[in-house]
Amino acid sequence: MTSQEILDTLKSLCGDAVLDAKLDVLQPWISVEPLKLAVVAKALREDPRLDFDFVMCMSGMDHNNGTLGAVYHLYSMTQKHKIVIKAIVKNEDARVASTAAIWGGAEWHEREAYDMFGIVFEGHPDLRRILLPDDYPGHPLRKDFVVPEYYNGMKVPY
Amino acid sequence: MITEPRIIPTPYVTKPGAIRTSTGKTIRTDEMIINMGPQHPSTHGVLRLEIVVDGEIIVDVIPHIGYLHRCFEKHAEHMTNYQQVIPYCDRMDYVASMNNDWGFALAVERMLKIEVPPRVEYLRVIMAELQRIASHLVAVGTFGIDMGAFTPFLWTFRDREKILDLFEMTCGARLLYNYIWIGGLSHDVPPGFVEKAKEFCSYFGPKLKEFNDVLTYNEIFVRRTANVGVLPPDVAVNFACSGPMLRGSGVNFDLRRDDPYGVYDKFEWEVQVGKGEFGKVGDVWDRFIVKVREMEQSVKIIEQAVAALPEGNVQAAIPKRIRPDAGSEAYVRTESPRGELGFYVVSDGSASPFRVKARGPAFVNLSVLPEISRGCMIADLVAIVGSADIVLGEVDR
Amino acid sequence: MQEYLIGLVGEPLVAYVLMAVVPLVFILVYALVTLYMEMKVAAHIQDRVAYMRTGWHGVLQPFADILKLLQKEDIIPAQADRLLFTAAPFFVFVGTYVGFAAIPFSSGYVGADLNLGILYIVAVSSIVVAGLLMSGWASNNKWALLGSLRSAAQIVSYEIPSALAILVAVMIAGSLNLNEVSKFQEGGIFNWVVFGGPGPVVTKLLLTPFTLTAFFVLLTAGIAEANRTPFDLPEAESELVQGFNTEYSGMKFAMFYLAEYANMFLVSAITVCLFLGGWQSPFGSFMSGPYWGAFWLIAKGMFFVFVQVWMRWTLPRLRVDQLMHVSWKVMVPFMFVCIFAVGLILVW
Amino acid sequence: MGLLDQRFESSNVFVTPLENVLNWARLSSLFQLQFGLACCAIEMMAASASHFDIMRFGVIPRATPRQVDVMFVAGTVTLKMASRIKRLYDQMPEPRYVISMGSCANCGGPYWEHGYHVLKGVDRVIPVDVYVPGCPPRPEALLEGIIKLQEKVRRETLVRPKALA
Repeated sequence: MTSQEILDTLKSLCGDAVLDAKLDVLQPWISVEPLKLAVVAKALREDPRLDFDFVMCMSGMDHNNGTLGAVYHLYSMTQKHKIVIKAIVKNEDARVASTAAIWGGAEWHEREAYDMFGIVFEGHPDLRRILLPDDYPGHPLRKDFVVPEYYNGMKVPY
Repeated sequence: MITEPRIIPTPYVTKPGAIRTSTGKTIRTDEMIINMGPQHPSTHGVLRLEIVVDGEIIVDVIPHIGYLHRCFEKHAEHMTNYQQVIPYCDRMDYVASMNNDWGFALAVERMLKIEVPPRVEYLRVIMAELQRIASHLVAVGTFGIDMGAFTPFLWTFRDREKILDLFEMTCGARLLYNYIWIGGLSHDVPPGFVEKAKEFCSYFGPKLKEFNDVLTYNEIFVRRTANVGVLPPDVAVNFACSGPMLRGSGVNFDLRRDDPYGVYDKFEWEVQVGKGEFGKVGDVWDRFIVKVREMEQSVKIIEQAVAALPEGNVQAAIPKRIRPDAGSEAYVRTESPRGELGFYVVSDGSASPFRVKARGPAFVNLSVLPEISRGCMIADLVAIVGSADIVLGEVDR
Repeated sequence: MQEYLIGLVGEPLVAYVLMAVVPLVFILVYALVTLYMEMKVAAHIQDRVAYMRTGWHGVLQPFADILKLLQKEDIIPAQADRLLFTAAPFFVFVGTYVGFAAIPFSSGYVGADLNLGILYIVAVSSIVVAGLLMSGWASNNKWALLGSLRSAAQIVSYEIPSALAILVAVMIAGSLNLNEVSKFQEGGIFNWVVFGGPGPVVTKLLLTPFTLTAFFVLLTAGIAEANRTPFDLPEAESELVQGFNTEYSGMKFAMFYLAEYANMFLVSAITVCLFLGGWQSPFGSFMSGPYWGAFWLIAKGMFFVFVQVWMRWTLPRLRVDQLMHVSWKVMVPFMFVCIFAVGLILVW
Repeated sequence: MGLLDQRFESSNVFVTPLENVLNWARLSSLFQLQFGLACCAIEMMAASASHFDIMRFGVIPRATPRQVDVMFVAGTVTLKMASRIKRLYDQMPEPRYVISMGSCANCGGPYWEHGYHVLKGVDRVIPVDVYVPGCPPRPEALLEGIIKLQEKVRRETLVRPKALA
């Protein structure tokens, strides 16, 4: 399927969730409503024409303009097509619906995005920090992150 | 004064169980939580597994990672140019540096739409395949240690030294090379490289047979690994497993063939999949044998690539200051020895990347561990972790 | 030798102590040699050289190891059971050491010439199990606990096939005294129990398949009792860190090490005494006598120690359930068949 | 504290040979904690493999900290790992030594500037005897580090320091 067909199919399945799309770039992407991401994911996974069963990558983003993003790179092992799904949220209300129940592979990626950017994935089964210690201050990949001077009595900066 | 970190307990409550004896009495048993790692001989680095066991049977596994989180993505954002990110890619998956360099370089090249000269493509394939053999040698060797056989590990490291010699004569480094650059290579291979590479190919075949004799087809080894940690294909795809982990489950998927990059389409080689020769498809032995057979295939590719190595430049014409267009982004995936290695690079038009996300194959492959290790024994867990071939540098980045 | 010593020193008690010291000295010397040998054999299997810096080709390395372990701080973990923690290594070592009492090193020397020698060895080696359980429990470490439980299960299970295999030799030799069993196998290599013992050729030919089986079972079960690869589950490094000795440091750890090496020789010596002629020369009366006897027993014993080392650096390790499977479902039925057949042949 | 350490008030004709023998034993039998952190761990494994064979120096890997003499801190020490390393060090019996292998363990290495989760040098949590530079150090460099450590051990004394007398 071409990306235009994917967009059309997705719109027909859950048109109210699709916000924006850009198809004339290197890797076409579709932007969706953050809190309806789970619905979109279910459609993408279960519709036999789309059949996106493989989460290549899921990244958090800080756009440095007061918004955060969750970017899903999806691939279909059967249909051999790719698409990028973006969910953009405000810094102060960073809530995205979790897709961990649909794609097992997204579970740890979402934990990582929570750890690094503070994006809360609603409905995630086990949303704890994954890489950093539980009591680490702040979310380090946010652009406004300041390195703490001390962590548990250990000096952090050089 | 260094204080202990505050830890949020994992959401697991041990449940009392009961064993019914032959006389009809019940004996109450308790589950026990054991911490395996971060310092444990078979966690391959600093992985910590919180395992809940009932006797020797594993009830649940909770992996804790991040003991080697070295802030790769933060460093990538703060470098003054794209080229400076490459050494950090080296250090990400330190057992397969060449493949990591290639992954990042390819991502930036796709963003800039650069075509690299043919000699570069061939040399990259040669380096990547040599690195794949070296990486798989570490994987199968340390897996031998996990199974209690120490000698195969030393044999594989002996053969790995031959590959490291080749790398050393190329770029002077043994482990972290910084050899594959954006738009080309740091420099050409030295004279005599081709002969030595051919010599290695002919040296390696008999050694691999020797290794198979002592470990792969050993009766004890086969019994330890067959039917253990079976990963069904649908679970493997759902958890986005890749590389030998996915192919071991019988899914015929290799990015070198299915999402082509480099010049892999010019060579004769086959994708190896697990066939369940001694047990169910997708068991530990299948994942192991896929790695061993991939080494044979890599030797085949190297032989062909060395024979067809074209002359020419080793650096494409690239702008002095690499500045992809603002807002342009690329997710490029390559087949590292552990599986799908992806780099998601976003540019804001400046000379340094706006965001780099590395998708480590080992990170994703590890996330399936709790699914496949429930109900097995502690010794099996060690086998499963070993067969997943994790490199903590890449899991934690 | 006992009478000679009593005559020499006059006092029986001193003579007994001297008698008892002989195996101890032997164990210490043997452990040093085997420590060195193990690493060098391993190195040759693995294409390297191992110890090179202490003396000629590193021959002084075992001394350095022991001297260093002597200097190490002796740690008892805060939450450990101090009494049991301290006692455990001694139990393990003593359990092995007392087994040496009944081994006839030559026709002239046997520590205690017991009528029930082999039965005594089988009995006292159970003390080792108690020691291992104590070490695992007292360490208050989960890996140690798992390791000690594994080793208890393993040793108890493998005592059954080994006892049955011993029974085969005992039936043929007609004695439980190891010295008597050794004497019984006089007259060269083909009179050894492994080839059916001295007797008519037909009996020998009929017995040989069963005695060979019993011999291999005894050797394998012995390796399992000594916790060596492929049965080294109690201290399985890649699974249980160091198993039961995880929390032990310094000399207490050295005691475990010593006991392991002593046990390796003990199981080899039992096998040799029962099946391979003990101190008998393989060439009949040529090169025999009390001194040659000691040479032959130690040489044969060391050969099987070497075999254990060789196996350790070649084979992977079994899993717990497979270990139990081998003992209960393979070895024990095989041995029952052997005993039955041997009994039948002997009666006939 | 090991046996006899600092038990003598002054050096004399008996103490010196004893010192020599005991130090010889210590330096030629250095059991190593089998424990790697990052890239350097691969070079550490290469050093213990056939080609470089660290066992020539009497270095044997042991899996438990209770039985080791020397810990190679081979790789980047992160904040999450630092407290674990300190605990491992505390579990080692005296006399104990630490070799810091690689730039990361020495000073943070390439992660010194933006490493928000990297400890800039393991010597901020445990004392280090020998620093081996390199990123990663070659196995030969690690062997050199062991020789340096042996030189250090050779100079150790059983005599109590003057300040403590």
